[in-house]
Formats: sequence, structure tokens, C-alpha cells
Amino acid sequence: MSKKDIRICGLGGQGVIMGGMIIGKSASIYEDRYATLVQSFGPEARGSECSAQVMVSDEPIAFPYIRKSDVFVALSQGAYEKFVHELKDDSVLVYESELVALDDRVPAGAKRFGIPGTRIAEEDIGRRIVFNMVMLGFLASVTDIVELEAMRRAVSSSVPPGTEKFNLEAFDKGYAYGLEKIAS
Amino acid sequence: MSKKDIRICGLGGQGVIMGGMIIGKSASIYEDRYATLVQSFGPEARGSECSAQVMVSDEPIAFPYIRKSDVFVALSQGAYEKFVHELKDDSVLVYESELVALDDRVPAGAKRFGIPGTRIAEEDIGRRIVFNMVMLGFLASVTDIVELEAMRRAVSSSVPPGTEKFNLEAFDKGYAYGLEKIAS
Amino acid sequence: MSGTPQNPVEKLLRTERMPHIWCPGCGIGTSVNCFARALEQANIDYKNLHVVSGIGCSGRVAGYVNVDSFHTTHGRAIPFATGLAMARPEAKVVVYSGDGDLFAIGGNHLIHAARRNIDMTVICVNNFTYGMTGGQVTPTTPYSAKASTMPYGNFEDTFNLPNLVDACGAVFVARWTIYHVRQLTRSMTKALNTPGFSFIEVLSPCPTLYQRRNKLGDGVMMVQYFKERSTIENGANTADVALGFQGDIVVGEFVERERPTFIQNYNTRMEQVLGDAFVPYEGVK
Amino acid sequence: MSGTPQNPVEKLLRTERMPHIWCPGCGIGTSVNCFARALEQANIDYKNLHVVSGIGCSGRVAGYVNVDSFHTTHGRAIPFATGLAMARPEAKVVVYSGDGDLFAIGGNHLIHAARRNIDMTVICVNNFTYGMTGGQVTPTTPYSAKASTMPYGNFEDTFNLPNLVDACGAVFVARWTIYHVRQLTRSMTKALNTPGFSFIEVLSPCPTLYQRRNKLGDGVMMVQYFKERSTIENGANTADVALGFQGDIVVGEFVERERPTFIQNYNTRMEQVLGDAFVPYEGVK
Amino acid sequence: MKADPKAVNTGTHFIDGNEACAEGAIAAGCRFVAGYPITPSTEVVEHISRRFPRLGGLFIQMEDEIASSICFQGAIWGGLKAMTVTSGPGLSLMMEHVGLAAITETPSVFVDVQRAGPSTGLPTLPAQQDIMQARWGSHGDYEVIALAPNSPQECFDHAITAFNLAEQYRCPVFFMMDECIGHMLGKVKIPAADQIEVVARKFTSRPAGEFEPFRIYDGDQPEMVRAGMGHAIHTTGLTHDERGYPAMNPQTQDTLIRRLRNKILDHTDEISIYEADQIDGSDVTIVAYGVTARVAEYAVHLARKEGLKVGLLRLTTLWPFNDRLIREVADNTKSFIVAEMNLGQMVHEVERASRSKIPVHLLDHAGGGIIEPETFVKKIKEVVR
Amino acid sequence: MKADPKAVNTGTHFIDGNEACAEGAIAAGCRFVAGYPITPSTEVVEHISRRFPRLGGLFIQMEDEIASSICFQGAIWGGLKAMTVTSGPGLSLMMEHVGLAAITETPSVFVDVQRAGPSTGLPTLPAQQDIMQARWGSHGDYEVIALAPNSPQECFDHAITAFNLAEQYRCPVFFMMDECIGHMLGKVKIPAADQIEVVARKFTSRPAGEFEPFRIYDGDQPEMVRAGMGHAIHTTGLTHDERGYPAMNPQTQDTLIRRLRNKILDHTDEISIYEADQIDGSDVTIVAYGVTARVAEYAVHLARKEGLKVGLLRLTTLWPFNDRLIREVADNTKSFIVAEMNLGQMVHEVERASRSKIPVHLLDHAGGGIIEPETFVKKIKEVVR
Amino acid sequence: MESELDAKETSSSSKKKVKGTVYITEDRCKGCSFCVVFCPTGALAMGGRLNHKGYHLPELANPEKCNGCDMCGLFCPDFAIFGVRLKKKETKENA
Amino acid sequence: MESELDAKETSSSSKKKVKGTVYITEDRCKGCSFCVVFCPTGALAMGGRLNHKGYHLPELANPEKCNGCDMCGLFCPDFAIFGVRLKKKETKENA
Ligand SMILES: Cc1ncc(C[n+]2csc(CCOP(=O)(O)OP(=O)(O)O)c2C)c(N)n1
Ligand SMILES: Cc1ncc(C[n+]2csc(CCOP(=O)(O)OP(=O)(O)O)c2C)c(N)n1
Ligand code: SF4
Ligand code: SF4
Ligand code: SF4
Ligand code: SF4
Ligand code: SF4
Ligand code: SF4
Ligand SMILES: [Mg+2]
Ligand SMILES: [Mg+2]
Repeated sequence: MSKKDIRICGLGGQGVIMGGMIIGKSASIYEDRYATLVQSFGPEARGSECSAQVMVSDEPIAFPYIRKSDVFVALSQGAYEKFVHELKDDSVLVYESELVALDDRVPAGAKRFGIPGTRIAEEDIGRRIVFNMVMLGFLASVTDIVELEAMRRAVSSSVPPGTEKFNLEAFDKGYAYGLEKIAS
Repeated sequence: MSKKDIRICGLGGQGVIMGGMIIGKSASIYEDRYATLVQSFGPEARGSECSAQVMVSDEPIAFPYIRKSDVFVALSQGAYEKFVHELKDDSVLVYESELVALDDRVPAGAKRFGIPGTRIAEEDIGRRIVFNMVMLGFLASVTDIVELEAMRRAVSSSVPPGTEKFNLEAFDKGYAYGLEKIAS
Repeated sequence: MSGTPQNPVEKLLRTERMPHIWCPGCGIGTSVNCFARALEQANIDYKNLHVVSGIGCSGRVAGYVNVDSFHTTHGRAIPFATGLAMARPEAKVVVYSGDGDLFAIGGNHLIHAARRNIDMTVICVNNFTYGMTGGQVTPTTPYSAKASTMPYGNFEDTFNLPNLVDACGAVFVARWTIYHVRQLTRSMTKALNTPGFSFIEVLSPCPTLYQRRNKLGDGVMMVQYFKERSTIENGANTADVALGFQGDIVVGEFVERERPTFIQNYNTRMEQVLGDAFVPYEGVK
Repeated sequence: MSGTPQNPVEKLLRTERMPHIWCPGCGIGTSVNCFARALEQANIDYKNLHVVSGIGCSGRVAGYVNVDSFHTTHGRAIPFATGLAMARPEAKVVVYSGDGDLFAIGGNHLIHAARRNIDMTVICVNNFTYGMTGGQVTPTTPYSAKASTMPYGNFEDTFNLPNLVDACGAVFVARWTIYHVRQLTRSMTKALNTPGFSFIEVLSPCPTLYQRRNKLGDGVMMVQYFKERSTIENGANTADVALGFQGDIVVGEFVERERPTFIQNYNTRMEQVLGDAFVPYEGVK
Repeated sequence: MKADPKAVNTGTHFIDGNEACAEGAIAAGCRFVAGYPITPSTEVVEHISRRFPRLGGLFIQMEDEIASSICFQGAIWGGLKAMTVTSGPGLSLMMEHVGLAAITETPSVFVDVQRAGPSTGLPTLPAQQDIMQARWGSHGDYEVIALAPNSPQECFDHAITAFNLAEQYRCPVFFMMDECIGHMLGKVKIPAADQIEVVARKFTSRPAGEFEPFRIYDGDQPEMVRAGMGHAIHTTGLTHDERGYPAMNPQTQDTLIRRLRNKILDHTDEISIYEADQIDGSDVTIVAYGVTARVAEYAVHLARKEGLKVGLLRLTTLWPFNDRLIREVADNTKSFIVAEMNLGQMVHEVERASRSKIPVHLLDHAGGGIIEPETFVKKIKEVVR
Repeated sequence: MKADPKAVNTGTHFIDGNEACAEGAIAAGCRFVAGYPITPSTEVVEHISRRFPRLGGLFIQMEDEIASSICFQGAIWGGLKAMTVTSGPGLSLMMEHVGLAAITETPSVFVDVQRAGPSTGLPTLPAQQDIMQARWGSHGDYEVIALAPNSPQECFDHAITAFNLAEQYRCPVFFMMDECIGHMLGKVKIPAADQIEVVARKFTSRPAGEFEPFRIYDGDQPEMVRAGMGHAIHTTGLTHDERGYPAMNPQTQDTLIRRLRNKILDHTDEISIYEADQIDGSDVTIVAYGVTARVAEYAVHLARKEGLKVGLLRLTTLWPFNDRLIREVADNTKSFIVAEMNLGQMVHEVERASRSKIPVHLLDHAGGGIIEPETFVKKIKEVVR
Repeated sequence: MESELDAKETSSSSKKKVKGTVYITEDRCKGCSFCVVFCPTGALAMGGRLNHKGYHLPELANPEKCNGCDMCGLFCPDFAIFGVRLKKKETKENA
Repeated sequence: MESELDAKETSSSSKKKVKGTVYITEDRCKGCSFCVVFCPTGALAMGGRLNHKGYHLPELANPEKCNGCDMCGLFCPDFAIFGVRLKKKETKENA
């Protein structure tokens, strides 16, 4: 049984939940596997910390809350501080390299993949809003949570009609960046 | 232990509850004995049947609901029909003789005392409203539920200030009528 | 007797429940007479007439009319009627209740239904008191009048019902007393024929409680007061029709305005935005 | 730094609770600035100032002001404040809450408190939506504006808040936007100094929900709209000040009338009827 | 503290439970009542509205029960002793504010004169159907105190108890009358004011800045405060810390909610008022409260005349439920009959608390009238056989 | 009857429990919703408000929960299937109308997405604290049905069950979600419309004049009718006879109230939905519902890995409480742990129903988060020892 | 003040000399005398007869005055009386 | 439309040439720019600096224009800025 526990955390507005939802959709709809997503927010309507716990599995998932994460996507320093302890020696840490500074709390064996996602979204696509798509593409390349195609289909079916193109573009940018990273 | 269970029943507007209350007051306040009063009405705000269950005793009364009445004051035909079955062989039946027609349901041994209370109130006092006082006075004379003086004090303290005089007058009329009745 | 003519109200009544519980000289029944006549005049199919009441003496109306009728909870006739009106857009829904029910506990529902212009006619029997519970003060009890919870005379100010309902956008607002049986009938007819939220205040005697406590005599005396102190002023500014204790009474049809009903608004808007994707709302089919 | 001057609002704040939870560009805080200044101008002793809120973003005001303050239940700030005002007649009781809280669920309490002329000042932050719960429609959401429960644009009509409150007899009624900081401050001062039920509607941006959903830009853009489309009309007929979607706004002090407060009415009446037997009501002693 | 002599109607009276309750509240120091008329409770507020103007008190008839049930809490935070009064339908509307009183620890008395339900039911006729509602009717976890008087005298006496418990435990206290007791007249002796023990509100004497309104300094309850004392207090229905500030996390929730529960449950024995009569060695013990306890007393008297060994346990305190008491009684009797004017409410608690040591029988009634003593005796015989 | 294919969103979805609940209601034929926003339930009505205009349905956001909770009953008597949706504070406000639905036998679905209380509590955080309220929150005696789904899939499936039960039993049906389940996304398979069994409303076919709306002709329920069918029906919250007319006497009360109770309790077994896993011979059986049942499943899995003999009884139907089931389980296990996100509500029923045959332990939580699986396992070990 | 309609009603009847009569459901009557007082022609009077509930009943004291306008029917709160116009020459059988 | 008061404020300041300055509590600022936009003299501008929450901070870009009218303080929804008048010749220490 292949099961992956993924934590995505960042600030409101970074598209954290949407990101988690696309992973869940990819798995449960486009791969006919199972997924759960549990979300949490601060009390503020805006600007508060926001976290998604995503689980993807071949079998139904009873308990949707993460004890240790297989993959942790850290999109802000606060997020990193809060959940770095969840990492295991074989976890994958994906982070926004211009917003998050790592330290020695990352387990030695954990893989780390940083990407300046905000800048890529702003500079390459010209829209800060696709930041989460960049991150998703990147994630797709550096992990094997779900198939690339399932993920791309989930992106298309999740974004507002008419915006598929540039969202996928952002996704692909992130994916490409990841491939480079791995290669390097 | 001397305990008396008294049922007073008539139509709304005849002062049934007030009558019961005066008996209860007499016993509990002016004789320092015990009394309870339980009342019931129909759903109409006016004109419906109205009944008071009064108990007077030397000791505290646990159960304030009448099974068999020692005294039954029937002020309308409907009242009579409804509660005549509560009478025992040694009960006292007091009734408004112009409103209630007795029949063979009254136990043979029960004492019966009729008085045209409405007419006395209207003709002798000139106020229909004191009808219940007439009945109370009559009751006081033909039964020994409470002492006469206690009852008169209860009347005084229960009627609106300024009306004591004609209320007591009515009471006394009823009392006198009762004495006559007994004598005859 | 086949030849005997019938009182027009008879057809509307659950005759097996007569006589009703209302007191001698209570005006609620009089208003029901007018209502029965109005139904004839407005040509209402009884099958499509639904009467909803809250709790109170006036709230008993729903129990006496021989149409689909609903005796709900205290103050909540209007939201029940709202749901009913939504399910049955082709029906005429009438809320028949008391001043306390509609304006004390039920005030919020009333102002919101008026705002939304829910298609219903609200008939408020205003007897200046809570009859059913024994004569307590209501938001319509005039200043200085006694009530069981105002033993020394009411010291609160009242609502001016037509003004309040007007401020919320009711499409038809009228006030009559039960002396004005013909006019009341005519206004009821108009209300029944007006789509949207219409409101009629009916001043009515409560001899048993309000009048007795205030030494105002019997039903007839109250109606006589209504007769003597009422002035008809159709179109009067509702701000000017407030009532005082046994004071002058302005009666009439005060407001008539046109506004699309809630369901019309819904259908129009959705049609506009969703076009063909919209399935026009028709309630129960 | 002892020499550093202090923001007048500082004294009013529970500073240990700053920063507050309101969004960037939300207008609620701006209104609190005005409130702080008004307290100074009205010369209110903080010890005798009590703030009561319901639930909502605006309802959080009670939690941020460093006076006796009560965060109650949704829609019920006014009845809580009524009890408080009864217990503390010498205090100034202010109800600070949102449009949904005061006029949706809380509508009945509001109209009754106004009718009774309870001595309180009600400040209604009208952001045209339920902020706290994510941007649903309220009785003030303009026609055609989108809301999370009106995804295709609102099809209901709104309340005209000043008109409704006026119809219930409020002694002071004003409307400003948070652009009108000085005028708002002045009206708040006036309200604080006016015994009885005073009411101020404050139009305020909700960039996060109302504006985002309606593509109306950020806080500044909304305040700019307030600036551009507002006309001051003191004494305007409240019936004429209804609002439409991004339409013209009439602001000003609309109503000033004199009426004895609830407690004054009580004391006067009881004195009259009971004479010496009456113990004048003074709340907590 | 003693009651205020100017307010106490010392003497012997023949009055109904509703009036006695009003007099008890007055004697206990209640000077503010917010209510909304409803049969069969209305006489309480009617009596209050007659009495208050002579006592410096204020009755306000609010627009509904929701308003009443929070208005009086506003007055309490303003420093007054206060109550609200209603019956079933009104009580249902008050439920949200029972929870508010619980979480803000407002010393609040809710009087419920029970009629038969559900819904509008039988407005003028008795029942005891709101027992579980008083305990469980609001959302969330909380505890309450509930008392059931069984005579006009107890309506007076225990109205005072209710106010005193509210002050001691700072929680919602329900005064669960029933229509029979509310409308029954009986002898009520009102003692001299100096014979009436009244728990004064324990206002903090700590200076502003050094006082947190939801902190326990000593004892089991935080110290009370009122608006206008200069403490700039804050109360909220949100989960809050000891200053009263919202603190929206499970830890604060755990601390707060458990404290609110324990401050009552830890004192169940002190709060519990009951009468046990000839239980030891009995074949059956009747458990009853309110008017049903009066019927039970009579039925027990009849049964004993027939030589049956019947015990009687009358509960005056309904909540917190006294598990220990029931367990102890269960050790000394052979079976229980729980008699109540409902289809079985308190019987659940007796079943649970008695841990099935002995059989628990229910003598129920759908409401609208009392359980007839004959039915009672029949049931006793059935059980004893 | 089968669901309407035009309305059913057949396919595989990754949605949260709230949205799934809305879709389930739609599939069940619900075409009218009256609601008032409240966290964490609002997404249900938000989703409904997006979907209904394309389905001929109508969502109305009422002025408050009181209005919502009777407005939808009006629509039901008008002939629609309808529901209302809320969370704790709103549910407290609906209590009067739960009783109305019970006494008028209105097939009504109340959705409650539970958050932590009491009062405003923790509006965004989970709890299971409204369980007893659903049963006892309104005044008077009545019975309800309550279901607790434990996944988005069950939110869809059992929303349909809830509507079907409402039609079958004509009573208030509570759909007791919790914040975790409401806001958790998961895979939801929505079957084709012809795979979805929907109980159609059983409208009478008796002609006007020959039909009494509260008479039992056959079966256990009266036949339904709607306004506009020409029957001139009358409904009232007062105690009423079979025509629906007020009849204010104890006899009618007794007949009516007992029938309303029995029509549900007599069918407890049919209504009861549960899952029992490895109970026979277990040392301890966990009883849980809602999200806690998911945690329990995980904890049981962990415990079994350690060789512990743990059974799991998951209740989907909470009310009517299945005493028989608990008694049977008690015969086959050595102890109970009732786990719930409250300070002990359902545990009272388990204690009562199990008749103390075996020990009943409570694993409680004050709300605001789930019971951690580690705590769970620890408790299991403590009990098994 | 007299209301407009009221006046009209009276005058119209006097112009045309319409004839009418009333029907009474005696057991419903509660003796409020609305019908008597508000009959525009003074055709009714409270009579000495009581119904089974003891209420005084109205009677058509001046049958010739009755124009069948049904004001009595409109006013009667107990649905106990109503007036009808008689066709010309028609006589009433059950007064 | 310009509101009356607003206009007054501006003109009065220009007549008297009052001087003023502002104080900013940076950690409270949420960068809404109300202060900048509604400063009647244009004394403020959004600066490049971010606070710890990442919000852009306003700054007194044209200190000479500031008249200390405190409109910024009135407008600031976060209680993060306020203006004060400087006494003649007073200089501000902590800009
Ligand atoms: C929730 C609730 N509160 C209170 C009551 C008691 N109650 C019944 S009718 C009524 C007042 C009715 O007054 P109104 O609407 O004016 O009708 P009227 O009897 O005067 O015609 C009240 C308070 C109730 N039934 N339900
Ligand atoms: C009884 C109850 N119903 C619903 C809610 C949920 N709720 C909290 S705030 C709110 C709306 C607040 O809107 P508004 O008063 O306009 O304040 P804003 O957030 O817009 O400032 C609602 C519906 C609640 N807390 N309690
Ligand atoms: S109490 Fe008043 S309102 Fe009620 S029926 Fe009698 S007269 Fe009419
Ligand atoms: S959601 Fe709207 S009202 Fe609430 S704090 Fe944010 S901007 Fe202000
Ligand atoms: S019909 Fe009635 S009201 Fe008209 S004239 Fe005849 S008796 Fe009078
Ligand atoms: S109006 Fe009706 S109830 Fe009154 S006296 Fe005439 S017939 Fe009788
Ligand atoms: S005080 Fe503020 S608003 Fe006034 S001029 Fe200076 S910077 Fe501008
Ligand atoms: S107004 Fe306040 S919060 Fe907004 S930018 Fe200026 S200082 Fe910052
Ligand atoms: Mg009334
Ligand atoms: Mg708002």
C-alpha cells in the first residue's frame, strides 16, 4: 500500500487549500485512488496562517490527520517553524526559497527542494495568483505523490473556466524548474 | 384530625375562585390551620366553567385534589352535573336554588341546602357581584368548615378596599338565610 | 332547509367548531365576517387560500376557517407563511394574528417579510393587549392604559403599526376598526388582489381584558368609541397616524405602491444572470 | 517615551490585544478612532461607559475597547444592553455591532429598544455583508451585489436603516461613511450626549469579502467611492435615503427629536400614580 | 446577609405558588425581572410588576423570551440580582442564553412553570416535561442547577435557595415549578427578614489592574464584578481565558469547560436537597419531585395503610443529579418506581445511577393532569406483588 | 422512487462533507432550504444557493434561525421536501420548532454541523456536544431521529437516508455532522440517479371530506397531505385530535403523545444504522460516532497491532438509541469505552442501556480538536491492562 | 364622526325602500348586541329570551324597518345573525 | 463630491501654516494606505519598507507638508499612525 501524508502550509492568499485540493482531486478522481484533505485557519479572515493536511492512498483513509509528514510544503517562515518537527528522515521538504530559511531542524536524511515560486509566478507568468500552481508543478516533479497527467487534469478542472491555460503554464514552469533541480 | 374537602363550581364571573380563596384564607391565616386550593377553567377567557377544590385541615395537606367531597357548592346546573358523583352519604350539598335543579343522584344521606343567592345579591344588596359573598355566608351557617369570625375577617381582607361594608352585608345576608334554613 | 339563505361567512367556517371561544363582544369574529365577504369579492378559490396564525385569541382564526389553515407558534406565523407561499406561489396566503403575536415577539419576521415583499396578506387584529394570556401590555397598548403587567398604567410608547410596515416597503397598508366593516371588507379585497406584502390593521375591542381593566365598558362601547373618534384619511402619511389612549383614530388606506414580489425578483434576476441554465421557480409542481 | 504624544484612541484600546483581527483596509477600526475622539469630546468618564456587541467582525469592537465591555450572542447585544442600561442609569451604554447582527437576527430588539427609547447609542457598522461568516447576504446588501449565498447577485430589497429606526422613534439618527471621519466623530459625540435611543449607521468597506466578490477593489477604493458619491443632507427625510449598489449616498444627521427615556417615563408615571408609595427607580445603588 | 425588611412580606398568607415564587425572589434580593407573558407562569411577573415600583425594582416586559433571557443577564452584569420567568415554549427560546449564562458564569435564575408539551400542547395544564431540557437544552457542554418545589411554601423558600445557589455557583439555576404548584394556593409563612438568609453577591475587592474576572483566587468560583466598578471587564460567549479574553484553542477550552462543570459537580452533595422517608428495608421506593411528590406522599400513605412497605424519596434538587444518593438508596430498598408527569425523563438518570442493582420502574403520564393516586397505588402493588 | 437524474451530480468528486451533504439533500429531492449562515455549516447553504436556480429549487436566507426553522416547515406543508441547516447556537434557537415539527408530524430535516460550545465557544473548531440537545432540547415529550455521518461520502449517502427517514416516520430528523466531517474533503462517489432510492412523500389519495390528516389509516403513520389539495386541513401545535383540531384534555394528550413516541421507538431496529467490528470476545469495545469513529478506527488499528483485543461499535443512528444493540454487545465484550468529543453525553445512554453488566469508560474531549489516537490507545491499554 | 359609507348605506335604503329580514343561529349568539346597536335602521332590539348558554338574544323588533343590508351579519362576532334582502312581495317564513 | 469638513480642514491648515508630524506603530500597520490617500496635504507616501508581517509601511515623505491634522490617525483602521501639531519651532525627534 502506497500512502503519502502531505502537509502544505503558508499564509492566507497563497492558495494553500486550492493546492491541497488539486492533489486530492488528482488522486481520487483522476487516479481512482483515495485522498483526504483537512484544513485549518487562524481566526482572522485574511492574512492568517493556513494549513492543509492531504493524504493520498490506494486504500480508504480512516484517519485524516498527519502525525509525521512524508512531504511538507512550506510556503512561509511561520509555516516552516510550525511544522518542521513533523518531518522524518525520509521526508521530502519543498519550500519557497525566498520566503523560507531552513535551519538544522530539518532531519539530515530529508530531501530539500527550494523554489522561488513567488518570483517565478510574478516574473514568468506575470500573475502572483498562480504561485500555488508553480509550487504544484514543482511538487509534481520532485515527488511521486500522483501522476503528472492526473495533476494536470485536476488543475484544468479546478481553476476558473478560461484560466486553464496560464495556470497550466505556471504549473509547467514549476515542473520544469523541478526537473532542473533534480538534474542538478 | 378534622379535614374538609370542599368543591365549589360554577360559571366564570360567579366569583368561584374568590370564594374558595376566602375559605382557604380563613383557615390558614385566621385560624392558623392549613388549606389548599386548586382551580380549573375551560379554554375560554369568559363564560366557561370554573371550579375550585378547597381543602381545610388541622394538618398540612399533601394531596390537594378531591376524590370525594365533604361539601359541594354547586352554582350552576353544569357544575352540579359534573360533580354530583363526588358526593358521599354524609356530604353537604350547597346550591344556588334558582340555577340548580337537584335529582336523585344526590346520595340519600347527604344534606342539601339551597339558596337563591343571585336574587338575594341583586335584590337585597343591589349588586350581582356580591353573589359569592352571599353564598359564603350561607355556607358558613350550614357547615362548620371554618369559624364565622375567621371567615368574616377573610372577607374583609380579600375584597377591594372600600367595599368591605357591602361585601360583609352580603355575607351576613347569606348567613342569616342559612340560620333560617337550619331552623326551619 | 334548502330554501334558507346562507350567511356568506358560513362557507368559510369550520361550523362544527362553533360556537368559538371568543368572548361576548370580542371583535375578532367581526373581522372574520369581513374577511369572508372579501374572499367572495376578490373571487378567491378557497382551495388556493391558506390561512396561517400565530398564538393568541386572534391566532385562533386559523382554527375556525375551513381552508388549509395552520396554527403555528407564537410570533412565527409569518415565517411559516413565507415557506408556504414559496411552495405555493399560485395560492393566496393570509396571516391572521394579533398585535402581540405580530409586533412583539414576531416583529422581526414582519419587517423582513415586508422588506422582501413576500406575497402575503397580513391581517393584524389590534386589541391593544395580549388577550389569550390575560391582558398584558403589548407594543400597541396606549400610554397610560392599564394592563396586567402594567398595573399602574402603561408607561411605554407604542409602535405606529402602519408607519413601521410602510418603512419596510409594504405594498398596501390600511387601518380600520371593526366599526368600519364595509371599508374593512373593501380593503381586504384589495389586499387579496394585490400581489406582494399587504398589511391591514384592524382595531378591535377586547371587553374581557383590555376594557374591563380600563373601565371602558363592553364591546359595543368600544365600537362606539371607534365610530366617534375615527376619521377616514386615505393616503394619510403613516407617520401621522399614531394612536393614543382613547384618542382620535385615523383610518383609511394609507399606502399603495408597486414592487415586484420576492419570487418575481428571484425569477427576474436569475433569468438575467443565468439565462437558459435557470429553471424558473414555480414552487410545488 | 514620556515625551511622545499619544494617539487619543490608545487610551480606549486593550492594547495588549493589538494588532486586531480585522483585515487590511477594513473600516471598522476607523470608526473606532472616531468613537475614541467622540468620547473625549463628549467628556465621557470611561468608568461609566459600557460597550456591548453582538457577534460579527464589527461585534469584535467590544473586545478591543478597554472599558466594561460585553461580547454577547448574535443579534442580542441590544437586549443585553437594555438590562445593563436598566441596572446602570448613570452609565452611557453603547451598542457597537454589524448590519447583520443588528438588522437581520437582531431586528426585533432594535425596533423595540427604539420604541421604548432605552437610553443607549447604537453604532451600526454597515459593510453590506456578514463579514465574520464569509460574506453572506444581509438586509443591507444592495440589489444585484453578489454574496456567498447570493452567487448570482442579490435579488432582495434592502432595509433603509435610518428610515426604519426613525419609524420606531429613535431620538437621534445619523448616517456617515468612514470617509466622513470628522462628521462621524461629531455625530457620535452628539449621540453620546443625547439621552435616549440614538442610532448611527456607518458605511464601511469590507475589502476581503464584499468588495472582492463584487470586484470593487480594496479599502481605499471603497472609501473613495464613499467620498465621491456622498451628499450631506442634514435633516433629510429618512424615507429618501435608501441605498443602491454603488449608487449615490445621502449622509448626515437625519433625525433629532425629544422624547423621555424609558426610565424617565417609568419614574414619571409611577410617581403620578403611586405618589409617595413609589420608590424612584435608580438601578444599582 | 439577611433579607431587606422593607421588601419582605412577613406574615402568613394564602397564595399560589406563582405569587410565592415572586415573593421569594423579592426576599432574595431580586430587583430586576425581564419576562414575557406565558401561561401558566404569567402571574409571577404580574405580581412582580405590582410589587416592584414600591421597592425600587424594575420589571420590563420584553419583546420576547430571547430578549428576556439576555436582558436580565445584562442587568446582572450591571450589578442587580435578576431573573426571568417563562414556561416550556419560552424556555425553548431561551436555550441559547442558558449557554451564555453558563460560559460567562452569570448568576442567573430561570423560572419555568411547566405546562404540557411538546409545542403549544396544553397551555393551561400541568406536566413535568422540561426536566431533561433544563439539563441538555442548549448546545455545548455545561452544567446547571435545577430545583423543583412542591408547594407554595417551597416556592417561596426555594426561590430564595435558587438565588442563593446562583450566587454561590455562578451558573444558570432553573426553578422548575409545574402548573399545579404554580396555580395551587396554600398557606405560606413568610418569616421576618432577619430570619431569611440571603447570599450576597461576592464582589471582588481587588483593585483594577490586579483583578481578572475569570480567575479563581480562592474557593471554587471567580469573584464577581459589575460594570462601573472601574475594572474594564470583558465577557464573551467565546472560549476565553481568565481575563475574559477570547482564546480560541483546545487548551483554553479544556480548562474552561471542565472548570465550569466541576465547580458544580464537585458540590453535588451540598447542592442536593431531598427528603427520604422510610426507605430502609422498603420493598419499593418512590422517586418523585414537584407536584408528583405530593401525589406520591398521598399514595404512599394509602399503600402503607394497606401494609405495604413503601419508601419515598423526594428530590427537590433535580440537577446536578445525585448519583451517590440513588446508589445508596438502591442499597436499602428493593426496587424503584420513578413517578413523573412525562413519558420518562428522570427515570433515565435513576436507571443509570442505580447501576441496575435493583429494578427501576416508571410510572409515567403524558401530561395535562396529575397521576391519580389510585394509579399510583396500583403500580406500587404491581411492583411489590 | 428513484432520484431525479437532472439533479444528481453523478460521478466521482473530491469535496467536503458540507458540499456532499448539500448534494445528498438535492438527490433526496430537497427543493427548498431556509437557513441562516453560521460557521461551520454555511458551505451547505452556499452550495445549495449555487445549485438550486438550475434545479427549480429555492434557497431563502431568513432573518434568523427561528424563522428558518419554521419557514421550511411551511414549505413542507406546501408540498416540498425541505431542510434547514445550522450549528449549535442556531440549533438552540430552533428548539421551539423542533417540538412543532414533532407534534405536527412534519417530515423535517435539521442539519447541525457541530462546533465547540457552550455559547459562541469555538466557532471554527469541532465538537460533538449537541447530541443530547438533539434529543432533549425542546420542551415537552417527543422523539426524534438523529444520524451522524463520518465521512464526506456518508454526508452524501446519509443525507438521503435522513430525508427518507423523515418521510417514513414524519418526525424531526437531525443530521448531526461535526466540523471535522463538514470541512474535510474526501472522495465522494455519487451514483447514477436510478441507483438512488428516494422515499416519495405519501400523499393521501382519500377524497376531501373522507380524510383526517392525523388519523392512522394503515401502517404507523398518518397519510401526508399538502396545502392546495382541497382538504381544508388544519395543523396546530396544540394537543389535537385526528382531524388536527385542538382538543385540550389529558386523554387526547395521552393518545397523541404516546403515538408520536411509539411510531419511532417501535421501529428502533429498522432505523438503527451501525457497524460492529470484532466485538465478540473483545476485551474492550469502543463506541464512537462521527469523526471520532474515524479516530477510533485508527486507534483500534494501532491497538490491534499491539495485540490488544479491541472491538469497535460505530453508531450512525444516534437516536432513537438502540438499547437492545448495546445490551447484546455488552454480552460479548468485557468493557466499553465510549469516545466522544464532549464531556460525556452518549455515555449516559450506554451506561443506562448496558445495565452495568460491564464497566463503561468514557474517553472525553472538551472540544476544539479531535481526540488524539495516542490518547485513545493509552485509554484502551488502561482499560484492558 | 360618522364614516362615509355608513351614511350612504342608510340613505340608499331609505330611498329605495328595500325590504329585508334576518336569520339568527341562536345557540351561537353571545348577546353582545352589536347587531342591535349597529343596525342602521333600528330594526333589531335585544329581546327577553335567553339561549341555552343564558345569553340574551336579539330579535327583529321592527321587521318593517329591516332592509336586509346585512350590517348585522357583518358586525356579529359570533356568526349568529345575518340579513338578507327579500325579493319584492316576498314574505319571510321563519322570523 | 467633497465633504464640507474636509475642505475646511485643508484650507485652515494652509492659512495658518501649522506644522505637524506623525507617529507610526509599525507592527500594527497592515499597509492599507488609508493614511496616505486621505492625508489632506499629501504628506505621506507608501514606502518600500515592510513590517514583520510583510505589510508595506507608510512614511512621512513630505514632512514639510504635514500640519498635524491627524486625519491619518482618524482614518487608520489599525491604530498604527497618528498626527500631532508641533508647537512653533518644535522639531521632531523620532521621525
Ligand atoms: C413562545 C411563546 N411565548 C409566549 C406564549 C404565550 N402567549 C400566547 S398568546 C400570547 C399573546 C397574544 O397576544 P396577541 O397576539 O395580541 O393576541 P390576542 O390574544 O390579543 O388576540 C402570548 C404571550 C406562547 N404561546 N409562546
Ligand atoms: C445564533 C447565531 N447564528 C449565526 C451565527 C453566525 N454569525 C456570526 S457573525 C454573523 C454575521 C455578522 O454579520 P454582521 O453583523 O454584519 O457583522 P460583520 O461581520 O459584517 O461586521 C453570523 C451570521 C452566530 N454566531 N450565532
Ligand atoms: S380575551 Fe379579549 S381578545 Fe380574547 S376572546 Fe376575549 S375579548 Fe376577545
Ligand atoms: S471580513 Fe470584512 S468586515 Fe470582517 S474584518 Fe475583514 S474586511 Fe472587515
Ligand atoms: S339586515 Fe340587519 S342590519 Fe340590515 S336592516 Fe336588517 S336587521 Fe338591520
Ligand atoms: S351581534 Fe351576534 S352575538 Fe351579538 S347579540 Fe347580535 S346575534 Fe348575538
Ligand atoms: S497629520 Fe497625518 S493627515 Fe494630517 S497632514 Fe500630517 S500626515 Fe497628513
Ligand atoms: S492607515 Fe494605518 S494601517 Fe493603513 S497604511 Fe496607514 S498606518 Fe498602515
Ligand atoms: Mg392582542
Ligand atoms: Mg456586516
